[in-house]
Amino acid sequence: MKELDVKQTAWIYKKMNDIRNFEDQVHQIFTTGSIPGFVHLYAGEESVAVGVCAHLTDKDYITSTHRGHGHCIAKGCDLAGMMAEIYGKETGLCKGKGGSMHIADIDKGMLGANGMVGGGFPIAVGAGLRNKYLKTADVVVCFFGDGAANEGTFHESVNMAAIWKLPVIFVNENNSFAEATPQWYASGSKTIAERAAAYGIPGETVDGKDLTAVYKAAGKAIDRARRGKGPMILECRTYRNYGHFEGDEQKYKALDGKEKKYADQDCIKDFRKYAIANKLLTVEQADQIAATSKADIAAAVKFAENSPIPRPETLYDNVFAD
Amino acid sequence: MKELDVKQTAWIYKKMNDIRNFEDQVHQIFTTGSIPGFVHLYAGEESVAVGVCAHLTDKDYITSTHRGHGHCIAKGCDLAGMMAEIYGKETGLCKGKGGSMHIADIDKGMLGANGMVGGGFPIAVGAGLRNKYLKTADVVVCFFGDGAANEGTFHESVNMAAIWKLPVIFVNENNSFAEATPQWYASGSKTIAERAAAYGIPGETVDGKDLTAVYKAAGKAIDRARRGKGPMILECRTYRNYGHFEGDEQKYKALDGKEKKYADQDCIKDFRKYAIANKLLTVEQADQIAATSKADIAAAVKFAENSPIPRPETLYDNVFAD
Amino acid sequence: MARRITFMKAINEALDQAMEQDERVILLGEDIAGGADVKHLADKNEDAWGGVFGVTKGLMPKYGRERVIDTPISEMGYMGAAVGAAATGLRPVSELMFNDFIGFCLDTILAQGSKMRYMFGGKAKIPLTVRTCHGAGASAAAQHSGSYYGILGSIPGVKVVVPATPYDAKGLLLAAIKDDNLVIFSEDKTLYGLKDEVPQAAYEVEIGKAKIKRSGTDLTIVTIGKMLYVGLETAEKLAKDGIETEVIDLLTVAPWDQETVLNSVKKTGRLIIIDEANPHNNTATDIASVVSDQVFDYLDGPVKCVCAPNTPVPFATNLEQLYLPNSQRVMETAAELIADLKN
Amino acid sequence: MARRITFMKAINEALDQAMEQDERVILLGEDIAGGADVKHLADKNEDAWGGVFGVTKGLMPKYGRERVIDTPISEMGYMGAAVGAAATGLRPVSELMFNDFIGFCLDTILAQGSKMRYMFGGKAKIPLTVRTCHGAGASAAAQHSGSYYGILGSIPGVKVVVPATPYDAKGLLLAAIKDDNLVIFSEDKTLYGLKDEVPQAAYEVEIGKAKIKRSGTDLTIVTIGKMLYVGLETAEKLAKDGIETEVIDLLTVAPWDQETVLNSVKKTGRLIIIDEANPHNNTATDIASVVSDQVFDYLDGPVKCVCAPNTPVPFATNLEQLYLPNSQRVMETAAELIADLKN
Ligand SMILES: Cc1ncc(C[n+]2csc(CCOP(=O)(O)OP(=O)(O)O)c2C)c(N)n1
Ligand SMILES: Cc1ncc(C[n+]2csc(CCOP(=O)(O)OP(=O)(O)O)c2C)c(N)n1
Ligand SMILES: [Mg+2]
Ligand SMILES: [Mg+2]
Repeated sequence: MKELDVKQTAWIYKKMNDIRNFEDQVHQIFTTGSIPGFVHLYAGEESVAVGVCAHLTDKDYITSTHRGHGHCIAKGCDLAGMMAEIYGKETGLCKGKGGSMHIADIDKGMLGANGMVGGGFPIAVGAGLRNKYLKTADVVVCFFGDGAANEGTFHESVNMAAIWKLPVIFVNENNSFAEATPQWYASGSKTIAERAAAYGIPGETVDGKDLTAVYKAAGKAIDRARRGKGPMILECRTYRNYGHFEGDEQKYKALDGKEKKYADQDCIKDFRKYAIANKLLTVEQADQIAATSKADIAAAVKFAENSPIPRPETLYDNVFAD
Repeated sequence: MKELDVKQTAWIYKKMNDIRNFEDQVHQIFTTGSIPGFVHLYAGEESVAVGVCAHLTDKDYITSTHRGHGHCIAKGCDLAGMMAEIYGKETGLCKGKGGSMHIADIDKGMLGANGMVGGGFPIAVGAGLRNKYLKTADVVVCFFGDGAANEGTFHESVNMAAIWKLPVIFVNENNSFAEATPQWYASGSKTIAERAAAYGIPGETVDGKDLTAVYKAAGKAIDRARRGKGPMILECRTYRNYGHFEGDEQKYKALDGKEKKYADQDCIKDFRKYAIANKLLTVEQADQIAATSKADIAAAVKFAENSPIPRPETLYDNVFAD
Repeated sequence: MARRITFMKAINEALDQAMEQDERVILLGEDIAGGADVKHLADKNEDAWGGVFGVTKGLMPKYGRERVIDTPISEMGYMGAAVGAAATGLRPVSELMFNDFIGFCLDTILAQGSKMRYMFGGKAKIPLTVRTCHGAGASAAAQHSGSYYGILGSIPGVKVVVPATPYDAKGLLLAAIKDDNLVIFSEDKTLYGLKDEVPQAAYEVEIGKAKIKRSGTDLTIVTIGKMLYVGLETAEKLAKDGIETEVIDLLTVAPWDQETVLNSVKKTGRLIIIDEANPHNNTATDIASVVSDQVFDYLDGPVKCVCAPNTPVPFATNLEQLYLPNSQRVMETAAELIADLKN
Repeated sequence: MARRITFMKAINEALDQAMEQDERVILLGEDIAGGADVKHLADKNEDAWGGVFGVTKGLMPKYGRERVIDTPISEMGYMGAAVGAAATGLRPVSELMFNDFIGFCLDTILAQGSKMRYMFGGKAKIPLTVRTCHGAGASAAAQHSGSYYGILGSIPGVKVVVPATPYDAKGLLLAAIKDDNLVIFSEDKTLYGLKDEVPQAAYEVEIGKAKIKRSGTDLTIVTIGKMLYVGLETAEKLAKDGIETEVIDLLTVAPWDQETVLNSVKKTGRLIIIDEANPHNNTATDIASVVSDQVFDYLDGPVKCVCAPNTPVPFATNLEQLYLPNSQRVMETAAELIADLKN
C-alpha cells in the first residue's frame, strides 16, 4: 500500500474540493430550476470516495449508488461531462439520457450510479468474478449506504464474494440515515461492519470523516483483495451535509445525539490541516488547488449550460447493441 | 416451558412415526407413478418439526418449505387430507390444486408449504407483526433450510423481526445440502446460527437429530418469544434420509465426511430408547403407537386412492375471493 | 361538494378514513412516516416525511407507529410481510415507493399473494392493498419513471387500479382496502398536485368499472390514468371538427371493464387506447385484442394503441416529453380512423 | 443430418460449443454442476447433477468449476452478477432454474441489464444470456409451471426466444450467446425429452425471425414454443376438411417477427395465436393487436387468441390438462373463423 506522499496528497485534496464544489454548485443551481428531476448530494462524505479511490486505477471497477457524484469524481469521470449529464444535455456522459442517478463511465471503471438501493451489490460481484476469472489483480469497490445494508442483495452478494474469495471491497457509507430513517432504527446490528462475521470475512469500522483513516484502511483492504485474499466490509462513519435530496426539510436530523460527532466534522478542512501540518502541502499549494477546483467546476457549469439538449431522434437510440 | 411428560412424549413419538411412515409410503408409491409431479421427503428430520411444534397451539403459526410434509403433520394437518392432496384429489387439503409443495391449513396455523426457497421468511414476519399488533402471546415458527439462508429474504426478514422484536422463531434445518450443494460450500459462515449476530439476536445450534435437544432449545426460544423478547435463530443439524427429490441419485452424499455424524443417527429409534429409559413410554406403549401410526398412514393412502379427482369446473374457482 | 383537494390529499384521506373505520388496517412502507426512533420527533409526535411525496403525512401522528410502520429498505421483506399479515387477518396497505422497485419484490405478488388462495384450495384470503406510483414526466429517469401496472395486471389473482382524478383515487382506494383480494393501487406521481372536488365523507368507487367521462358517437378513446387528460384534450380538439368522441377512463386495468368498452365501440365503431406503458404486451394491446375479437363486425377501422415507445424512460426533459403519449400523437392516429367521417 | 438428439442435449451441445469457441463464456446457476466442494466428486472430476433437469451435465467436468459455477440460492445475487460480468466483458449464460423464480431477481433484468446501455448513453454492452424454463404439464403446480416470457418480453432492451424444436434450441442458443444484448432463452420443461434431427456442427438460428412450419392459404396459426405441436396437430385435422393452414413458429417473442406474421395473414385473412401464457397482456394479445391494426383490411374475421385461462396453474393432472391450450380448443376457435369457407 502506498503511503500518502506529496503527489497523492495534492490529488486527494483536489478531488475532495472538486466534489464539494460540484455539489455546492448543484445545490445552488437546483434552486434555480435549471436541473431537472432530483439530485442526491455527496457533500460531507468526500473523504470516503476519495480516500478509497486514491488506491484505484482505471482498470479497477467501482459500483455506486443514487448518491453517486462523489464516486464518479473520485474515479475520474469528466466534470464537465458529469455536469452536462445532470443538466440533461447531449454532451453529458450518458448523452443526457441517464441524469444524476445513472452517471457511468465504464472506460474509467465506473460501472454506474444506480437508482436502485442495493442494485450495485450484485453487479460488483459480477465484476469481481470477471477479474478473478481473467486472473487480473484488479479489484472492485462496491460503495453502499447504511440503508442499503438491509436489502437482500447485500446478503446474497457479500456471501457470494466471500465463498468465491472475490476481489470486492464493500465500502459502507454510514451517514446515519437512509432517507429519513436512522440506521439505529433500521438495522438489527449496531454497526454494518459487524455483519461481515456472518460471511466469514473481516469487517472494520473507521471514522469516515477522517481522510487518512479511510485511506489507510481502504489501502489495506484493497491490497488484501489484490493478493487474492477475498472481500471485506469497510464501514466509514460519515454524514451528509444536505438533505436526502434537494428540498428535504431534514426534520429528522438531531445534531444532539448519535450523529453529532460526524455532523460537526468538515473532512476537507481537517485534511487540509493535516496535509499542511505534515508538510504534504504548503498553504499556497492548498489555496492554489482550491482555486483551480473552483475554476474547474465553474467551467463545467458553463459547459453544461452552453451545451445543446439531445436531438429528438436519440430517444430511440441505444436500446439494443447491434 | 413444559418439561417432557408422559402425554407429550406419546404425542411426539406418534408424530415422529407419522412423518416417517408417511414419507416412506410416499417414497414407495411414487415409484408406482400414482403421485404426479415431484415430492421432497422429510424422513430423517422428524425431531426438528416435532420437537418444535410440540410447543405450539393451533393459534401459533408456522411457515414451511418445499419439504413441508413433516411440518404439516407436526402442526396437526389431517393425514388423509394431506395424502389426498399429494395425489391431486378433490378431497385434498387444497382440493388437489396445490399438491405436495403447497399444502396449507390456515385454521391449524399452517401458513403453507412453499415452493419458493426463502418464500416463507417474509410471510412469517407478517404473521409475527400481526401477533404483536393484536397483542396476542402467539408465536410464529419459520422453518427454513441451510440453502434458504443464502436468500436475500432471510436477511431482510430476520432483520425486520429483530428491530421490531417480533415473536418469530427462525428454525433452521441444516441437513448439509441444498439440492446437490453442500452448506459448507454455499455459506460464508460455518453455521447458520452465527448469522444471528448480524441482527443483534441470539443464535443457537443444536443436534437436530436429538429430539430432546430440539425440544428443549425450541421450548426456550418459543417461551422467550411469547414473553415479547423477540426472535432468534435456532439451527438444528440434521440430515435427510432420501434424495433432494424422489429420483435423485445422491452422488453428492459423502458419508465419510462432515455429514456422517448426522447421517448415521436415527432420531426416532434414539427417541424411543430415551423415552423408554426415562420411563416416559413403556415398550408396549411405544409399539402400540408405532402400530397405530402405520394404520393411520395406510388409511390415509386408502382415502387418497379412493377419492375422486377434482371436477373440471374447479379449475376456475378461488382465483379471487368475492 | 364544492370542496377541492389534491389527488395526494384524496389518497391521504382515504387511508385516514379506512384506518378510522377498521383497526385491522395498518400501513407499511419506507419512510411513510419517517424519523422513526428520532427522539425530538417522538417527543412532539411528529413524522419526518409522511412518505417520499408526503402522501401519508399526518397518519403516524394520528394512529401511531404501531399502525404506520416505517420499514427498513427491504422491499421483499416488508411486501411479503404484508402478504403474511393479510393472510392472518389484518388488512395491510403497503407502499412500494416507486413501481420500478417491483424487481426487488415481485415474488410476494407473483408467487405468494396472488396464488395463495388458489393453491390452498380457497382457504386463504389476502385482503392486501399495495400502493405504488408510476409514470414519466418528473425527470426521474429510467429507474423511477416506468409504468408497470400492465405487467402486474397480467398476473391471475391480482386486481390493478389506476385512478386519474382525486375523486376516483379516494373512492377506489377505500374500495381496494375493503376488497378481500390483493389490489394494486397505482398512482401517477405527476398527478399528486392535481386538485378537484372530493366529498369529505367516505365513499367507494367500484373496482372493475370504467367511467364514461365524455359521451360521443364517432370515436371511442379509452385512457389509463393520467392519459385521461390526453384523451379529453384530444376529444376537445376533435369536437371542433365535429367529431364526437367518447372518452372512457378505464380506472381498473385488471380485470378491465369489457362491458363498458365493448358497448362504446359498438356505438362508435372506432377505438383508440392511450396507455403510457411500453408498447408490447400491455393493457392497451390487451384491450385491442379483445375488442378486435369481440366486436369485429362493428369496427369501422383498426383499433389503435398510442403508447410509450419501446425504450426506457430517458432523463432529458425534451426526450421525456417525446416519450409520453400526447394529444398530437393521438390526433394523428385519430385522423387515420376518421378520414371517412371528414369526407 | 440424420443424427437425432433430444431438446435437452441440443441445448447442452450449444453451451458446449459456445464455451469451446469463446473463453469469455461462463455459466452460472444453482446446481448446474452440483456437488461443489464434495471431495469424492472432485477427485473423479464429476458433477453431481448438471442442472436440476441435467441440461448442463458434463460441462463442468469439461470446463472446470471456474467456468461452470454453482451458486448459492441467491437469484438476485447471481443473476445480477451475470449482468456485472457481462458489463465488464464476459459473456455469461446464467440459469434461472424455473422462470417462476423471476420474482426473486427481476430487478437484474428490469432495472439493470435491460436499461444500462440506454441509461449510459450507449456505453454499456450486456452480452448476457439467461436460460430458464417455463410451462405447465409436469405436475409441478402453481409456483413451478408458469409461462412468463411475455412479461419479460414487455421490457425494452430484452430479447426473448422460445424454441420449440431441438434444432432451433441449439441454433437460437448459439445465436443468443453471440448476441451483444440481454437475451432470455426460455425452454419448455416438458420438451426436454423430445428428439429430432440436429447437426453436430455449430450453427445459428437468427433471433427475431419466425419460421413457417407448414404452408397454407386459408388460416394462419402462430404458435409459441410447445404450442407449435398443438398448431400442427390442428392443421392436420383441418386439412382433412380441406382447410389449408399456415403454421408459424414464432421462435422469438420479443421482438417478434412482424413481417412473417403480417405477410401470412395478408394471404390467409385469418389468424389464431396459441400462447400458453395467462391470457392478459401477453404475446398473443400483442400480436393480435398489431395484426388487427396493420392488416385490418385483409382480415376475414377477428384475430383469435387461444391461451391458458386467467388462473394459476393447478396441480391435479386433469385440471392441468384443461389449463393447457389444446387442439380441441383451437379447433373450436377455428370453426368460428372458417365457417364461411366450409359453406
Ligand atoms: C430498491 C430501492 N428501494 C428504495 C429506494 C428509495 N430510496 C432512495 S435513496 C434511499 C435511502 C438510501 O439510504 P442509504 O443506503 O443509507 O444511502 P444514503 O442516501 O444515505 O447515501 C431510499 C430508500 C430506491 N431508490 N431503491
Ligand atoms: C427461489 C427458489 N430458488 C430455487 C429453488 C429450487 N430449489 C428447490 S429446493 C432447493 C434447495 C433448498 O435447500 P435447503 O434450503 O437447504 O432445503 P432442503 O431441501 O435441504 O430441505 C432449491 C435450490 C426454489 N424452489 N425456489
Ligand atoms: Mg445513509
Ligand atoms: Mg438443506
